[in-house]
Amino acid sequence: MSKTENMAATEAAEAKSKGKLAIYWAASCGGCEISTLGIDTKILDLAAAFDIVFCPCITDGKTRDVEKMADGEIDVCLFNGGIRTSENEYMAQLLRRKSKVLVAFGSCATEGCIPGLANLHDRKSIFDNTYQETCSTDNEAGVRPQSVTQVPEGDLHLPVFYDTLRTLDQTVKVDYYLPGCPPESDRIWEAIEAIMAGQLPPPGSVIGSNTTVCDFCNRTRSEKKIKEFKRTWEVIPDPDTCLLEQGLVCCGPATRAGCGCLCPQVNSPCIGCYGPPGDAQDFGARLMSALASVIDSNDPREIQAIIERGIPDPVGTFYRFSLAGSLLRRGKRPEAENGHGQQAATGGAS
Amino acid sequence: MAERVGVYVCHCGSNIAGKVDVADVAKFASEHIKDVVVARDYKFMCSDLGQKMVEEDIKKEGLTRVVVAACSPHLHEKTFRRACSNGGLNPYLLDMTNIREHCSWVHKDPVAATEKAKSLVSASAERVKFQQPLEPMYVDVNPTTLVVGGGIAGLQATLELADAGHKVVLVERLPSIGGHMAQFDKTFPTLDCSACILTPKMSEVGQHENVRLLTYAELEEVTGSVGNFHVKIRQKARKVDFDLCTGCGICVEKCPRKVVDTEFEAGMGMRKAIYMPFPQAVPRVPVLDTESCIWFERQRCQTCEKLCPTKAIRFDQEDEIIEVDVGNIIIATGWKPFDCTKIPQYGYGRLPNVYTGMEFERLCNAAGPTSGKIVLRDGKTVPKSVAIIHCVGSRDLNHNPYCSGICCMAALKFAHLLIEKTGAQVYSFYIDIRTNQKDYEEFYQRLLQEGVHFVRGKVSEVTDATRRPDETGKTIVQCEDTLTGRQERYPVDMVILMGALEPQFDARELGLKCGISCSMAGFYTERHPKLDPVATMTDGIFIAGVCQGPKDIPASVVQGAAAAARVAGMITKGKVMIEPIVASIREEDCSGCRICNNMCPYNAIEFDETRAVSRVITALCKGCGTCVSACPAGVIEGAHFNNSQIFAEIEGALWDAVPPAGVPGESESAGVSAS
Amino acid sequence: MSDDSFEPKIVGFLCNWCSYRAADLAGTARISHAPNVRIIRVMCSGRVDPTFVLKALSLGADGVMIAGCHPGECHYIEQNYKAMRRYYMLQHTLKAMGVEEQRVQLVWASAAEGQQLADAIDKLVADVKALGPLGWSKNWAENGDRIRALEDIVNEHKEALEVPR
Amino acid sequence: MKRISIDPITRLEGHGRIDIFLDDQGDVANCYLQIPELRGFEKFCVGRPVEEMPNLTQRICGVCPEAHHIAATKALDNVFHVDPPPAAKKLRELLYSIFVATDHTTHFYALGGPDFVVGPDAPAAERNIIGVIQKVGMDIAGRVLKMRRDGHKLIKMMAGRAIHPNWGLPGGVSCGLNEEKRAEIEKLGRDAVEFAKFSLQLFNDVVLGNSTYVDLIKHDMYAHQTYNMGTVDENNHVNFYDGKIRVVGPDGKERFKYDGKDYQEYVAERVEPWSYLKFPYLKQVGWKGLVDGIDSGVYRATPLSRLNAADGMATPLAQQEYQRFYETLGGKPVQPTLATHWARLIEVLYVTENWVRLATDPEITSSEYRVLPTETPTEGVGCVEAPRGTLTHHYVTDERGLVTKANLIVGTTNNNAPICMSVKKAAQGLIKKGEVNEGLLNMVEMAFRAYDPCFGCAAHTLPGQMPLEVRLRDPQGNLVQRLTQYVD
Repeated sequence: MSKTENMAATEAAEAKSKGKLAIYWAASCGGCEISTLGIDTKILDLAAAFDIVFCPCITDGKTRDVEKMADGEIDVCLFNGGIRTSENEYMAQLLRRKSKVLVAFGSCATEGCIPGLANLHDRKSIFDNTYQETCSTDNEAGVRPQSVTQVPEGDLHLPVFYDTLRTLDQTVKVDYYLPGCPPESDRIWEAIEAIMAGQLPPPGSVIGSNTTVCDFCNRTRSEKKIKEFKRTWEVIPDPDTCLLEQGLVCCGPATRAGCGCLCPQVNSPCIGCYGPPGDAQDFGARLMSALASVIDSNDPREIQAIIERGIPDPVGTFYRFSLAGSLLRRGKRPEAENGHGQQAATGGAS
Repeated sequence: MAERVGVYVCHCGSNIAGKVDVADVAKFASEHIKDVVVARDYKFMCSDLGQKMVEEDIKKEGLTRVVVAACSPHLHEKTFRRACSNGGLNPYLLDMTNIREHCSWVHKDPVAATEKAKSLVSASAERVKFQQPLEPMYVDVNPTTLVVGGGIAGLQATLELADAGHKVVLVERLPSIGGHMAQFDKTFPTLDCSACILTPKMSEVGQHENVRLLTYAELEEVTGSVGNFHVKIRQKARKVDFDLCTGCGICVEKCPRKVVDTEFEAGMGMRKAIYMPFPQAVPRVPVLDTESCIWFERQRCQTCEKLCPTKAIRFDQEDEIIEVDVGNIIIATGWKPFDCTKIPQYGYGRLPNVYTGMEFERLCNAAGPTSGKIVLRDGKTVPKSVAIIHCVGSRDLNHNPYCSGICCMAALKFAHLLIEKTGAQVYSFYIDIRTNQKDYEEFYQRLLQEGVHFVRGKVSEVTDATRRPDETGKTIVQCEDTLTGRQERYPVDMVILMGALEPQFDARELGLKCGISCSMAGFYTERHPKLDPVATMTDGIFIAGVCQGPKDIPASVVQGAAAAARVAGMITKGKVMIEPIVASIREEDCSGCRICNNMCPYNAIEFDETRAVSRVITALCKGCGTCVSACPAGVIEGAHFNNSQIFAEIEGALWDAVPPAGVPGESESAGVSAS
Repeated sequence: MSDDSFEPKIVGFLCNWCSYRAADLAGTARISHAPNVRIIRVMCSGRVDPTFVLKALSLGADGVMIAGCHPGECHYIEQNYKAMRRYYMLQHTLKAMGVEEQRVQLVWASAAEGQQLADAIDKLVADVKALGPLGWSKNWAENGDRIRALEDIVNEHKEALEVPR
Repeated sequence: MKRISIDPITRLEGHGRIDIFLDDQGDVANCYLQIPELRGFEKFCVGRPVEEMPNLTQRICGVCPEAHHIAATKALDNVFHVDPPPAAKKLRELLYSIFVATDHTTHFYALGGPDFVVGPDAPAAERNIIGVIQKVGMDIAGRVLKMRRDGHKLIKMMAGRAIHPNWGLPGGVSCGLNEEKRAEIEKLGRDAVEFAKFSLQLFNDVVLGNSTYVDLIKHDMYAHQTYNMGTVDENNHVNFYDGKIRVVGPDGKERFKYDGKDYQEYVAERVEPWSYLKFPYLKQVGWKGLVDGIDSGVYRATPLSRLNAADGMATPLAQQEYQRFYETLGGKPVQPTLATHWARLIEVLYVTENWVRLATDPEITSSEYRVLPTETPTEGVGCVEAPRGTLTHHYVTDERGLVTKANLIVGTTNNNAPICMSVKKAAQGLIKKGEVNEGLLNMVEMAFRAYDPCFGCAAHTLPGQMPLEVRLRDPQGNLVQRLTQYVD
């Protein structure tokens, strides 16, 4: 789009009353914001259509202002990131109240994404690992971060780190979902256009296609019979044949379309960052069922051998992005403990 | 708009009410299950009054869904579906849950039973809300029937249908129809000549205007479904022009090459390279066995070709594929005899005077190699003492656990023939004597009179290693007489092994072609062991004779007729209903990953290359739902068992379990909301 | 941990043709067994989607039974083999999640095997009783300091004075 | 004792909160920068197949995913004891150069730039990328956007995705280049060099041309006498993809030079109870707390540090600019933190030149871009220079290649201590008698912004921000005043 057109669009948009937009990141990596910047020159159309009342990444909007807004004053809030700490949850609840439409923006908010794999552990084991076991850590005193620390000058506060990372809709009511890690810039723009045009699907639905990555894959496919699952480093796949048929665990068949089948185009199997399509309930279950179904054996021993050899890490394979949002949400948790360790012991350790 | 659910809890007299507090269950349903507007308990729901109650409520209370908690849906689902229809409700908006077989009859504690009944009702009620009205589909039935197997069962079925005026295609693997019965000499217990009663049926079939007879042919492929099967049959090359051949037999007579006949003569006699298995063979058209023919061995001879008056010999004849369309299929592929060499301690194949039952049948058959004279393999010695060993490969966990049913009677028949023809001493080694049909026991008594020595015990060994002088030149049967408890050695001239009846070697393969399943043993599985013994789980495919399980001639005939009757019924009806419980693919959402493509054993899923989507051929779908759960995208819908229905059922079943933490935001944020 | 007062809640997915009929037969033959299994009928064990099992566990089931015809005897010829493959795949994953494998059991029972099915049910119930309740949803309940931490943040913001520009 | 709480700091990657304690005179008694989040990647990477690491660990940061992707991929080479073919290494370095150019551009124009282009005390509402666009006009804005657009387009073309690529494998990469793609990379590379030159010109005019800014940069309140860390090639020239890690002292003399795999001998991390982020320091110098000087193990790993740690740049134009840099700022080492912005632009010039060099390498289109590993996986370290500092990935696996131990020292983490010190020093310099205003607080923030910190990466935490707030507390710690910035 040319600059002049941009300006035109800007003026046109300014003519009608501007909406209020908030973009917030909780437990995410910032990729969603970068991908949003990827809408490129359309960022000006966006600025024309909306007052960006809150987007800490690129503007200096303040939570205080959000707190002072009337409930529902924000028209649309794109919320990315999972709920990892009390601060994340506070912001989720605040923005839910202040926003007419709350969009779970990106894989983290939608299904937990990679950080959700932390749900295989709890706060204590994560703290012990990060602040003790890691090889370059120097911590003889066994110090752990504290929610409140007394330093000579006074108290210092840290948000509470939860045992379980939760998705946005496990925390507050979500109106729409925009999946992807990160969502492709084009999809983001399409969603924004839909919002601007008020052409939104029924609440609770995902803004995106219902087909899967295979729909956009040019590789030739035939009936599937799998004798062996291969690791990516074990084989140089043929560029024209379905990766799954070559034994690579490609998540494409179970993954919502939207990226345009990018990874298989560079000869890498899809890793499933767009989550399940349509109203599929549990990404991992879909993939498990599909892969198991085409295992080419009826012998229990052989079947187990094929699975155990080829898929040494089932959770990481089937729930890479969706563990927090899955039916089971997390691995079995040991009896809950306070990972902060002895307050007294470490409180003064600074 | 919310559904209006009616829940009916059956007392089944005291069958259910005796254990389950049915009133409490009904109360639970009305108070705790959302959308339940009527919840009643009643003495006998299946009674006319019970059904009327449902009909009335549908009309008066405007029920949109019905749950009946009673016995197994396998017994009364149809009943209550009808009741719903009568009430003006689509029958598929009913769900039946089983609180009798699965609950009141099997649980001791009334409280626990009642609690379980509640869960089952809850599950059913939650499920039924998601059920959708379905319309059964009807297809026309092709009046032609395919019968596979020309043994007595197949012949019976063929004639029943053909005589009733229906076209039949009969396929037989061997050169002639007749099956094993044609090999027998006499049939028990009446001892009438097997051939005499069989051959009339054979020739009748051979000449019947409604029968298309394809011998020396095998089933190649079956596609389609009930009412409209498309069948490919391989007509093996006879090397003889079927139409030109007059059956004069000169070719057979003049053929210089003789070989042992392992098929019909069970290895006891010879046949020519070009042959008819037996004199009364139908059709009377010989088959040239290329394995043994001199021409095919070294391109010489051609005697038959030269001498054939009608020039019917065709050395260059090839197999051909014959395609037929039929509405129903009757499988009557019979059995194969147990390979007695599998039990080496009985010496078969090693000791000259050990025979199989089938060998002995030929031995004493008037049309057999010895013209019915019972002699040892030297061709002259008449046995003075004979041992008949029962249950060889039957009732034996090392081989076949089942009882072959007919061997006892066959053994008695042999004993009688031996005494009659040779006056030999006959020892019959049995585990139990099973003579449980009309006139069988009488036949047993008769043989006791005739002086057969019955020894109760399992033979441990048959050997030629002599220990006592009186054993020289004899075959010794070693056995513990379990009545006297003593180990005995019986020196005899001849030993007959009553081998088991086993499924045809290719029974499973054929089963797969037709889409019917086999038991562990390899006999075809009937739809219901008692109430539906000749139908299979696959509509339009029936089974008759020993392929369904060991049985004697009368039973085989009965099943042949029964199968024919079932088929005739379908033909007269003209249409067949297909349950609407089938899978369907949302093509607009299908990405053509092709995971589902080899999920279906009925090939009901096809891949549309042009549109790159998979599609379910409804007529072929049996509704198992395997593809539904295989689809990685969840775009395959299983009618009447779709995800939302089953999810709801799971939630209902666990109504009393810990609910997972839902969205905490609303409730917990209360303390956080002010700011 | 074993607790005598603990009555496991178990969901059973039984195929219409073999195992469900086996349960019927168990009834007809009055073969008494544990009342803990709540039976859900599916046409074939091949219809059992891992999602069903996960759903049941997440909704509070302590165990799950999947029952079908014997291998090779499937009413739908070979679909129970697919059930078998999925079962092992699911078990592989559940193990990694920390769900004891005895909680989810695959059982073969022909229509004639009422006794075998009843025994299998009793075994499953005994196994799960020995393991104790699963209570999966408790896994993600945060402990008390979650709410406290949220209130801390609120209070900090509340106590702040407003200063005009 | 009064407390000013900046919660959180803005226009950076990730959470940060600054607590400034004022004594009774209202002068700064102490200052803490807290990082309030943690993700535990090192924990949940355990048990995963090691080949997943490039895909998993890059989710630490969506701003510099390629840094994690490439560092993890290099670690995989070592885990599997496989040496990638030359073409593979060149492809990786090419991708990496494109990435660094794009990422540095983003920081200069979107995060750090506004302070200079729009002005440190301009209204908060204008201190952002849109403000920059309005200030410099659509023509220049267009060039900035094109630079980012081209970078992401090429990364997507080469590695699958613009953000979070799926490309790196032990022994190479999953996909190579054909001539058509190569030609486009070269063409856009030449544009990028022009853009880099332009950006330096812009910096020259806007910043160096403005004596106020120059004074600000040179002002001691933004300076620290710390060690400087960076990766250098065999000629001690700055290198982002590979080489040895070199550390020079506050005196500018080389103190350490080592292979990345030996990092444990040189770097250790402290834990403080008031921050989720650890504090790395030079093990052999020792931890003396948050202080600078030759005896304190505190070091910096930033664009500025890389220039200080090297003897020059490997490409001609960048080398010229390198010399001008030191001439202007008075010889090595240059310690003022704000000079980092300039150093960053010099790096942009270097990587864009390198981009063209690699794009025109005849070997770059070779089909030999991958070899299959044959040995049993064991242990491996992979290092690159992330835009924000030296990045180290370290994995130990079992014989099936499942991770048993993982350790990550991320760019910004290196700078945790110096950032805390810079902020403190700035605060001490700026806040007197408890008087504060918005522009002044932004100047405090400029102290860390120069580091382009990515606390998202740093504590493998999840970025997220709250507004800038100043809270004045009385000696009892009661809050007496809370200043809040407003957006009109």
